[in-house]
Amino acid sequence: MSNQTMTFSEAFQQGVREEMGRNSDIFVLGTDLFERGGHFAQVKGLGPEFGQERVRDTPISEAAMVAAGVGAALYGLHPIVDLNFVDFALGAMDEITNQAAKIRFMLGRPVPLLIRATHGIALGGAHHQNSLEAWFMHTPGLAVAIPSTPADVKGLVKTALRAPDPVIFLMHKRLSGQRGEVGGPDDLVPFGQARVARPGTACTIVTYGGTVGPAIQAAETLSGKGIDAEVLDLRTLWPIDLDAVVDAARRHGRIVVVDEAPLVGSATAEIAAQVQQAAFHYLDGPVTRVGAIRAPLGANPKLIEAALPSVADIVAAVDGLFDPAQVTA
Amino acid sequence: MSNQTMTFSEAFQQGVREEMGRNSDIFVLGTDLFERGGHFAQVKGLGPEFGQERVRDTPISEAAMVAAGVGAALYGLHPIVDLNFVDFALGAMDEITNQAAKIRFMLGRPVPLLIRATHGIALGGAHHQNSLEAWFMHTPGLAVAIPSTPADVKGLVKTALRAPDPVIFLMHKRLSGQRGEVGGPDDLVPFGQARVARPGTACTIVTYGGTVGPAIQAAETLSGKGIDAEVLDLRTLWPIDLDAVVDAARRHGRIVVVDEAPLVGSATAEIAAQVQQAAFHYLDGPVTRVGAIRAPLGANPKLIEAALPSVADIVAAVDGLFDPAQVTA
Amino acid sequence: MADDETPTAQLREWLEQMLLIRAFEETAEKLSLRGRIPGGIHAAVGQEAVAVGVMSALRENDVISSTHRSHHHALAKGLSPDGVMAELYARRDGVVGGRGGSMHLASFPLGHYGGNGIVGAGAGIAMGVALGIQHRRDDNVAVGFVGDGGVNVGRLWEAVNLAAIWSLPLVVVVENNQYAVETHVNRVTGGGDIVRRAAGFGVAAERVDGQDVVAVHRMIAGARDRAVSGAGPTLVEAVTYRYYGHNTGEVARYRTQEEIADWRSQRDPIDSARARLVAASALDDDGFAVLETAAHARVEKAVAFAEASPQPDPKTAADNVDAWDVAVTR
Amino acid sequence: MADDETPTAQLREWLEQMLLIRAFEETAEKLSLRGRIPGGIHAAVGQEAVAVGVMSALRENDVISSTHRSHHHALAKGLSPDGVMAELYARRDGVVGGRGGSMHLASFPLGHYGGNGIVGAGAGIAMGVALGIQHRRDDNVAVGFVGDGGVNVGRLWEAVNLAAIWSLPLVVVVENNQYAVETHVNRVTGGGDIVRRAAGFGVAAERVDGQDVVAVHRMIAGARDRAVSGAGPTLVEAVTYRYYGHNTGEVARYRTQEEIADWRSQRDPIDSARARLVAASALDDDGFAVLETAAHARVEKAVAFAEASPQPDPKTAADNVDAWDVAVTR
Ligand SMILES: Cc1ncc(C[n+]2csc(CCOP(=O)(O)OP(=O)(O)O)c2C)c(N)n1
Ligand SMILES: Cc1ncc(C[n+]2csc(CCOP(=O)(O)OP(=O)(O)O)c2C)c(N)n1
Ligand SMILES: [Mg+2]
Ligand SMILES: [Mg+2]
Repeated sequence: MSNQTMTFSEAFQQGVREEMGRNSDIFVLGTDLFERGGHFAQVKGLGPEFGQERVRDTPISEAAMVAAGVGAALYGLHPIVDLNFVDFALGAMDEITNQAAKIRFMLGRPVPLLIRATHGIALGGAHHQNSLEAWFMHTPGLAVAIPSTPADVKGLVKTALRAPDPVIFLMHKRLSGQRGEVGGPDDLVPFGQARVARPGTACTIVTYGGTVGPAIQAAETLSGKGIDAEVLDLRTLWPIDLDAVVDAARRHGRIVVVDEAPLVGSATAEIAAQVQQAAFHYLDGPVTRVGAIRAPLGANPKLIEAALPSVADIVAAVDGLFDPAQVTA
Repeated sequence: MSNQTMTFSEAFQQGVREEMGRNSDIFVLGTDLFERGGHFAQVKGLGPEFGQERVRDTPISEAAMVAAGVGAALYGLHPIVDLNFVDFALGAMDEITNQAAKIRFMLGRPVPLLIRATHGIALGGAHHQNSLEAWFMHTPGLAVAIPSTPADVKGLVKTALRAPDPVIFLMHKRLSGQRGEVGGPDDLVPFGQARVARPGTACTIVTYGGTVGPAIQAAETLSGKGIDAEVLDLRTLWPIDLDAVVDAARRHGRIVVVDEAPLVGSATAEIAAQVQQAAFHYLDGPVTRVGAIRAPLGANPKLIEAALPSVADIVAAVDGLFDPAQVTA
Repeated sequence: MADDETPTAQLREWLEQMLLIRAFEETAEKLSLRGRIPGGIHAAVGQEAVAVGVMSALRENDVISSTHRSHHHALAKGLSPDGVMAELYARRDGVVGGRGGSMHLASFPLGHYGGNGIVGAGAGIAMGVALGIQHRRDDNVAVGFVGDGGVNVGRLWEAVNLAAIWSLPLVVVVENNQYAVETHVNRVTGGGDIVRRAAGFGVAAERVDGQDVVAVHRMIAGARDRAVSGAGPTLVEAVTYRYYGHNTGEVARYRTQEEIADWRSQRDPIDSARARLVAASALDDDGFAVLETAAHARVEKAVAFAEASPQPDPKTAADNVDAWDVAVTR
Repeated sequence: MADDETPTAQLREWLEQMLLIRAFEETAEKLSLRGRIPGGIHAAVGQEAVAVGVMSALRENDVISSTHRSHHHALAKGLSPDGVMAELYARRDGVVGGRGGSMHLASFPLGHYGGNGIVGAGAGIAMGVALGIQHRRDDNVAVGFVGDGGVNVGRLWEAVNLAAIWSLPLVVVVENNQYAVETHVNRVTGGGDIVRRAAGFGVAAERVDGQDVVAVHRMIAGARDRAVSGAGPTLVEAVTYRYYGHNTGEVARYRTQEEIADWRSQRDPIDSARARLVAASALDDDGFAVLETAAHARVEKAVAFAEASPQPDPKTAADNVDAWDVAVTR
């Protein structure tokens, strides 16, 4: 870990800049990148530095943007397609799912392609608040990285840009400005390796991306009540570090899984289902999930807040696992 | 139940015909419907009967097909958009997810729209074998119907065509020609109500659509070994009859969940996660999932067979729950 | 008469509407900068004549489906400034109860079928509405709005093609304000001619000066007649300009201050409507000041309304997603 | 010389290739009807001149990306009939090991980047390849195939637009065989003119008789030159016809037997190439019979190869999905 402190977006910039420097096959395309540096400043400065061929502005054509990435990747390049908001991936789902994800399996040719998008709940109305990570996780052939710290942004994007396969790289809106230290040019963060975001011995809160912060807050609250909760940050949903979760279940038998997607069919379901199957006899209570209600998220902040899991919800879920009434019901 | 026997496709035809007869706002659009009756004969005969305005052939424009359905539904009609294969929904995901699913919540106007597609694994290469039901299930605002018998096809499509909200209606390729009795003009099958496809007392195999048949076969095999397995056909993934599953868990404590989607992130995860949470102390073993491997499905039948859950896999999963070595591990 | 055909009373009304939109947008931008509007806005200052020209040519039951930059459409379609401002505030008395926000204004009774957060999607929905209209054999038309950036979304052309082959009563209005965020239309639009592109799909296609409310009105009135007569859809490219940034608080480096000043001083839609009325001796400076003051007063009232409107009840966050928990009716 | 410019030797070679494709497709259709080909096929009988005309104008390192109806492309691009037939059988010795099947033939070393099950998608990938070529400053071109049905997929036009604004070395070949399944092109194509539609996106666009192998060759050679010179993409509409049903065993009610008979008897690409060679005294009936017999023999060998090829090992069903289980390299 170098001692440089920077924002989430700057960490992305730096990781991409370093990799573009060492590999001329890497280029990035998307809307409003060259001048503006993207809507979250995620590639700010790269335009002037690498020129218009390597930081390529596109029209609003998400399907063709991803198709461009797939074709160029097959030709031997390593494109970064910046979709801006993940919601706009909905206009390119065939290119992502049928083409990028399947070509290696079907035709034997890897597709080194990074698809970056800002995701997560903030504001702006229901069309800009989709949580699609469970879809991507369900798609064989796609890797899904969802960092929660600047260090992981940089380390994961570097790994992605040295990998031969398509990666969906999601950065939470609310984390864009979050600051932290990042690693040096050779510090890669591996995919499929969870990170202990807060150590703890009594139970484990498993989460990723935008809910790592709230989970840590919940753990602080719980520690005030004498419950020492671990927070595990998955960092990638595929490959997924199930071993770390199962191991936690074996250690203390209490697992809570949290994200901010609508609960029904979210990534928390897969994790809960796997853990209870792999560690059934170690569990002192059900693997407990915390997520959003089944509803679109509108414009009103109070309605959004009501729909999303709160720190209190996470605390309550953990509490439930220590409630003798519930656990011995 | 009337005594008419017909195929899956004919049951769809009949249900739609009856509803089109009683409601002139219903019409169907899609490719190759009028003459051919659709690639699975699902609307065969309706063209000549109702005319080109109510059985409307479209170009290959899936996004606009769904947009046409959304707009016409908002204007007060009840369109059926026939996407042919569910894979082609990938070209209309914004229209389905951001528009059809969310408008009622956001703008207060219901979107009575039926989107029909053939789904499920058969043959034809990886682009024609996507299992997308978990995606739709994860999308607030969408209902998902996946019948396994001609009676349910007819009864569910009639319910869908009297409902005010968007329904994704998926019919498994391998069931297209399956015959069975269907109900009369007033026999509606409710959404959110599972059906006991085979009674049993020792454990429950929960499934839907194309894997109901294999589950019943597995139950027959198990009955030869003295295990009396119930098979529960969910019929709709949303709304979902979790009560029926939790009730089964309470009765006998052994649940196996089966579908043919890639296991990671499939609908089985949601069901397993919910049941272990709702009935933890009733379970004699983990809720056990059976699904496909994490891989696209190619052209070769042997590879497909190897990737999919077999009857033997289902039997093994149930056996595992009765294996003292495993259950008391 | 302000000119050969447009009665001054009508032009005056359009001027009033444009002034209302201008005052509304200028105010909304300020409120947004002050953090009153969750999520910010896309102001349409400069584009008033498009909205007013289009809506003035429509009948009450005609339907529009709109975009992310859409307050002007909503106000011109007759939605109350109170309800629109309250919706920007995402409050309970907003036109859709605070669930939509700036990009998702709607009023089905008034024929406004919603803004859209997805570029191009609104025009697709309008095409579907046109299909519904044709199915019912109604005399209405559907109007779908899209920006110059939206003409590079492939799905738009699927919708235009369907409208063409089915002769749907659809009018697509492309508000070509020259930029999609910071991207100039000429940089990303192959062929450089939106009208020609549209003609290739078999729709009638025409370009109009989007800063001239009378010209827009006439163009749309013609397209409406054609649509209602069964002769099919029209795509109208309205050439216009946005004076403000793409969204709240944007710092624009992609265009010069001169360019903005040129449009504002040479081609302002309000100035030109005013000049016409003055030339026809139907308005003087005092009269104009009265109209401007009235517009601002109306907007101030809307702000007060929005500020006073309560938040939606958090308990309703999961309400009205679907009706599957209730018995199936109809 | 068969005519002013095409050497007879070259035309003879093209005739041989067309005969190979015809024999291959006729045989494959029969095998498919007999259940030997899992999932069936889309035969390109009648469309041979498009594939041979296009590929003959390409260089070795040029790339194609294709469609669901694509055996003719693969064979003309130089893939071995053995490997192609074995792939139709989905066997281990198929060009992609039996994982692709009829719609997913590919050979990256030979510049065939894959068929496609999704209408329109192959052209998008070709556009991306063209971007890669431009990025590397290579002298190659990418060719994307699409059918007449594909011109109503909006995403195609997004790709065409990107190619236009970036002057990519792309050639889009629209095989207009008049039908998408049972839907005639004129029923669903607004404007009724694919070339005009393309021109609206700023690409060079031309129509060619797809039954005339020499005309196709020349047109593509010109488009290739333009692409390599940096002058940008071309869309070529090749007017052609499929003699067989859309897919294996289709019973066609949407066109008359006379229509098919007319195309077969008046405009067959093999007949006309043969007639030219005969006219140039470079071929006689016996000579033609020799070529035809050779083509059939080659296909019979391919069938034997496919029949003898083993099934892929079921244990490999989850192999080569991604490399995340192995250490990150490069
Ligand atoms: C499909 C999609 N892609 C990207 C965006 C992000 N975005 C919002 S507005 C906008 C620019 C739209 O430009 P234009 O259509 O010209 O409309 P204008 O903003 O000029 O009114 C973009 C890129 C989006 N909302 N939807
Ligand atoms: C996006 C999409 N929609 C629908 C289909 C189903 N489908 C397969 S081929 C075909 C017709 C294609 O027609 P055309 O493009 O003219 O090619 P042709 O079959 O004539 O070669 C259709 C509708 C598909 N494969 N992909
Ligand atoms: Mg614009
Ligand atoms: Mg065709």
